[in-house]
Amino acid sequence: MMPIGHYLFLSLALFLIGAIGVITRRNVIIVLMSIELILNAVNINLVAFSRYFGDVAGQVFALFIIADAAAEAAVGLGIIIAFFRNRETVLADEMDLLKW
Amino acid sequence: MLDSIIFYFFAGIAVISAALMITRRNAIHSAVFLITTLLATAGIFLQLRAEFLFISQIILYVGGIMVLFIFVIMLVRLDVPLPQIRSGLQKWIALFVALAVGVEAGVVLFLARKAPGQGLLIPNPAPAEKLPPNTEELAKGLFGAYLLPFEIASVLLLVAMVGAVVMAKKRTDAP
Amino acid sequence: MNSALHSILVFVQTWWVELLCAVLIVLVVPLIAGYIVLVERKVMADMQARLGPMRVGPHGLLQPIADALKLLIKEDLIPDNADQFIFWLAPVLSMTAALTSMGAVAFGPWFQVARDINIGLLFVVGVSALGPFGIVLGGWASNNHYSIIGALRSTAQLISYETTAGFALVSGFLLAGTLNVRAIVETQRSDHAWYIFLAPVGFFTYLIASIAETNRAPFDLPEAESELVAGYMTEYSGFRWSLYFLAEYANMIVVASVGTTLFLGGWLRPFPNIHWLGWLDAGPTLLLALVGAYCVYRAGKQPARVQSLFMWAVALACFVVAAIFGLAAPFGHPPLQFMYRGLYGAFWFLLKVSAYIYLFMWLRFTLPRFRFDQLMRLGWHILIPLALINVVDVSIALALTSEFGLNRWLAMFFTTLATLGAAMLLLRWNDKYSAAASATLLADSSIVEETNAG
Amino acid sequence: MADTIHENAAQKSDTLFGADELVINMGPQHPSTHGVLRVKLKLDGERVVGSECVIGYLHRGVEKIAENRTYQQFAPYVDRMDYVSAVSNGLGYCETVEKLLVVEAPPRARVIRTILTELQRIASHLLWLGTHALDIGALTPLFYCMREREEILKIFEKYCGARLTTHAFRIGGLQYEAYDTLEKDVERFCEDFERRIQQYSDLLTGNSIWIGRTRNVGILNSADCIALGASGPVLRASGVKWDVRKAMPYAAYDQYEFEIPVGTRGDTYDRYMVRLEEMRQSRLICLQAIENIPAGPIMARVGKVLKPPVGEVYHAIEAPKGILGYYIVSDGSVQPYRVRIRPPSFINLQALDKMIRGHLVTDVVAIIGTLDIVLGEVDR
Repeated sequence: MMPIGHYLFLSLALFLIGAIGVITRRNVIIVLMSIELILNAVNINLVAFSRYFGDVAGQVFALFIIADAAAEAAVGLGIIIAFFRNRETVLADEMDLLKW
Repeated sequence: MLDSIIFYFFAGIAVISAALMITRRNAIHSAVFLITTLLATAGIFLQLRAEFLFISQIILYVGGIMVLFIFVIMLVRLDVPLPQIRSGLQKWIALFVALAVGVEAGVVLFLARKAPGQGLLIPNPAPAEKLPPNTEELAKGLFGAYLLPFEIASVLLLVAMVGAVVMAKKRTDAP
Repeated sequence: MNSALHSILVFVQTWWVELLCAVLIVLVVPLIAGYIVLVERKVMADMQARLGPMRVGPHGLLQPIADALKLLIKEDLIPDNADQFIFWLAPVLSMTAALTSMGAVAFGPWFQVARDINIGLLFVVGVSALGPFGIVLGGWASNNHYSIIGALRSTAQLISYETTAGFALVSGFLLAGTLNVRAIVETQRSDHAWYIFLAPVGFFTYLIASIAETNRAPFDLPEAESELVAGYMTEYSGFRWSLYFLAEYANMIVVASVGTTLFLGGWLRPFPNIHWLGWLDAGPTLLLALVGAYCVYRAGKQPARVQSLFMWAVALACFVVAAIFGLAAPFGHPPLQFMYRGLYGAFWFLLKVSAYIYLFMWLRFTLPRFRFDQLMRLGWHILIPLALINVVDVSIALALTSEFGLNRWLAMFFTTLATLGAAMLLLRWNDKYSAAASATLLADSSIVEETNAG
Repeated sequence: MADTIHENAAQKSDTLFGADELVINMGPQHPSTHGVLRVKLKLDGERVVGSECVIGYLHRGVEKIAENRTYQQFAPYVDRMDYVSAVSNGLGYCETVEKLLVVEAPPRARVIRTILTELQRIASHLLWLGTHALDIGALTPLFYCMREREEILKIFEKYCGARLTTHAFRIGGLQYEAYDTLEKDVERFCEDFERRIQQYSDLLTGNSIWIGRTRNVGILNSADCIALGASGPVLRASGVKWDVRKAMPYAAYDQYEFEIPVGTRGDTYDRYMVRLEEMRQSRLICLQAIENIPAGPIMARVGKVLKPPVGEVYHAIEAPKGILGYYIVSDGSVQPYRVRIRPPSFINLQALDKMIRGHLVTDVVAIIGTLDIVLGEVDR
């Protein structure tokens, strides 16, 4: 069995890539996808710890995170559709109104 | 040994396609690479003997959420490449910050690895053959100790569903 | 490096049976899919008062091979404005998902690739849920309006009906109390009942949802040839097209296998616990011998020498295999008998799967196609609520049985009645709703007319 | 029509997600446009918000050809208009020229003409039913319909040697005497046919998917029908009891009893029911006709060279698809001065845009199918 550090490094890498995506991209959908990636990176940590500590709680929380990701995606995409309908753009820096 | 081959295989795929995902200009390509990352992560879950999570990752994340993403990308016609990277300066700052955080966390992890018991407690995992059936274990956790969070999560999903419908519904009175 | 090689070697040594099964699946499934196409054409021809393919080989038996060759040597076309990468990826994705999901299907007691994963059937369902990506991405990458409409339709359809199929399966899982494929089948043996009899509503909702999931008529809207030319496959030709085609048929096998395993008793013969019906075990042998005899009978009537030779060869093969199994069953050595058990299980399993697929074909040639809104209404207004109610009812029945010691059949009977009552209500409500919906549709169209009038 | 499309593009707020409309080209090579019809559809999602028909891909200039042919020479050309009901086309043309010549075909010829024309009506409706069902996704009725149509085509073949473009009639009567077993063949077909119609009906009429796909789809009410000049089953399905066979009887129709089936709502389902019933009525006409085929000559006395008097004439018959009219102007020479044909498909096709507005793409094929158009006739 490999040391747990491998999983933590992988998770870190994915987390950072996701973070870079969130910061650099203008397209809101890709920003949303980067957030999904970050959540996913967290899941790897949770599952790895769950395996190494022999406690199922980590996996339970990973499931919760997947549920949360689903909720976030649904609402996020709903907002994007609503926004696109009104402003015809999905670029983050053009979303400069707090109302429509 | 086989374990680590599998791990490196999936980890490599995950990192490479994640990097591709945030660099593609076309949103659909990004989505495809995110799917690849998620599938590779599912493979890592399997390697960690989290079978139920493996399949929920595939069914929920890949089969559900990502289909939704692609659906929306097609609906709002985002599939045309846009000038999507922000100004050069921001890119460099982001890279720098990310690298800094990465190096910092990496150093912590590395040191922790060096000194077990002090930085990071790393017990020896149980061998794969002796694990209890994963699905049953998870169910016991989910419907036993974590019943309340489970119910809250279901309410959260319900709220999200209603919210999404309200958001995306075609308004008749809007300008 | 050496140790890596070594561990791979150990892996192969430990898992060679499974690896063999996997290779067999990858090699044989395309062939079987080809022959399902032939059978479909023959069945269709029979229902439509004609003969079907007759030219290639006796009774068109070699037609699938000829078709495959034709498709393989066709020019590989990629439209100019297509997205090359995804255009390439999409059919591969569809095919991979279909074949991978077969990994956990048990074709008989020993023919299964992934035996011990405890997510079992969920793996099959989950991995085959990746198939839609192939369709959606293929439709998008083609850069064709028909394709993209087909792709969008299929996304919506597959998401909706996968939900239904999932809930329908849950009712079966509740009865079995496990997800493991072998355990599900063995529970049905020890329960003395196929689950179709305990959860009929679950089975039929799954049946409908599985037709929709495989994009078969009357739910074949994503590729509706009379509306969208070929839907998402419009721009595909040659080998890529055949990949889609194979994926569709492989998916049919997958959904039929899932239905068979969970509701139709998997590889168990009818009445598996009644011993005087043991002669049914000889079924495969007898059937093979009969096929051989028929081939001998037909061999003399073939117009060409090659054809009659072919018939003789088939007959000979049938007889040899039949003889081996006929002898193996009573006094073969244990390994041979073990093989026989496996094959005879596979026989019943494949028989049930074939019946399931035949039902698909039958429906396809009988029913017209749904319209998209009707399809969605059927899915969301009837099937999903029905499947949900069924899950609740099955759980109630189980609770009644385990907590209050009620007879299981009685409990199931009453809850099924309750579910059917709910179904009636749903249908009635839906009829009202659909009348209102078509009224609004017409009202909308009059608005459109007015705005366009100027 | 181009104007409406431009206007539509302006009002973006009306469409789903505010995106531009999708314009798709249905045809000229599309599996269910019945030949080479091209329909440009403007879609909002899958909803049709505008359409434009493009025709002419099969234009052969039939009317112009007529001006350079003698009257007899032109007769085979009309078979090529509505090529699935060539006999009816021929009947219309021959009767028009007879009217111009002021001759009448002998009674025996008229009865045989009636029989063949009614058989042709059944054949045309069968082909329509099969392809219409195929458009809606039912595969099997097509082959059943083809099976029965084959019987009719065999009768045609026995009678005149041709199956499709028969050129069965001549100006002034018939060229061929009825073959010996014509009555028996027709009778056998008709006896069998009642059961066969029941088969199609079993497959489709009560099927809830079929009803869902056709009820309230493509409604055309009687006022619109009359305004657009629609005729045939399209008109009758909207409740107007107008059939040239009853209103202005030609051939031998005045001798036979038959009903004119009408619909009530004018939707696709009604048109289906009307056509199904028309097949039954045609069968009855055939049965009545073969009971008593008068003896006598089959050809009126017309010369070898036809020189009609100067003048003009219009004559219409009830072809399977609607009113088929011929307008012929004669300048006294052996060739017509001008021939104008009123093809039912062409006129009925006008209703397409009105019928598909607001429906889904899926319904468009059902509506094109229900109009029963033949592009050979639309484009001429």
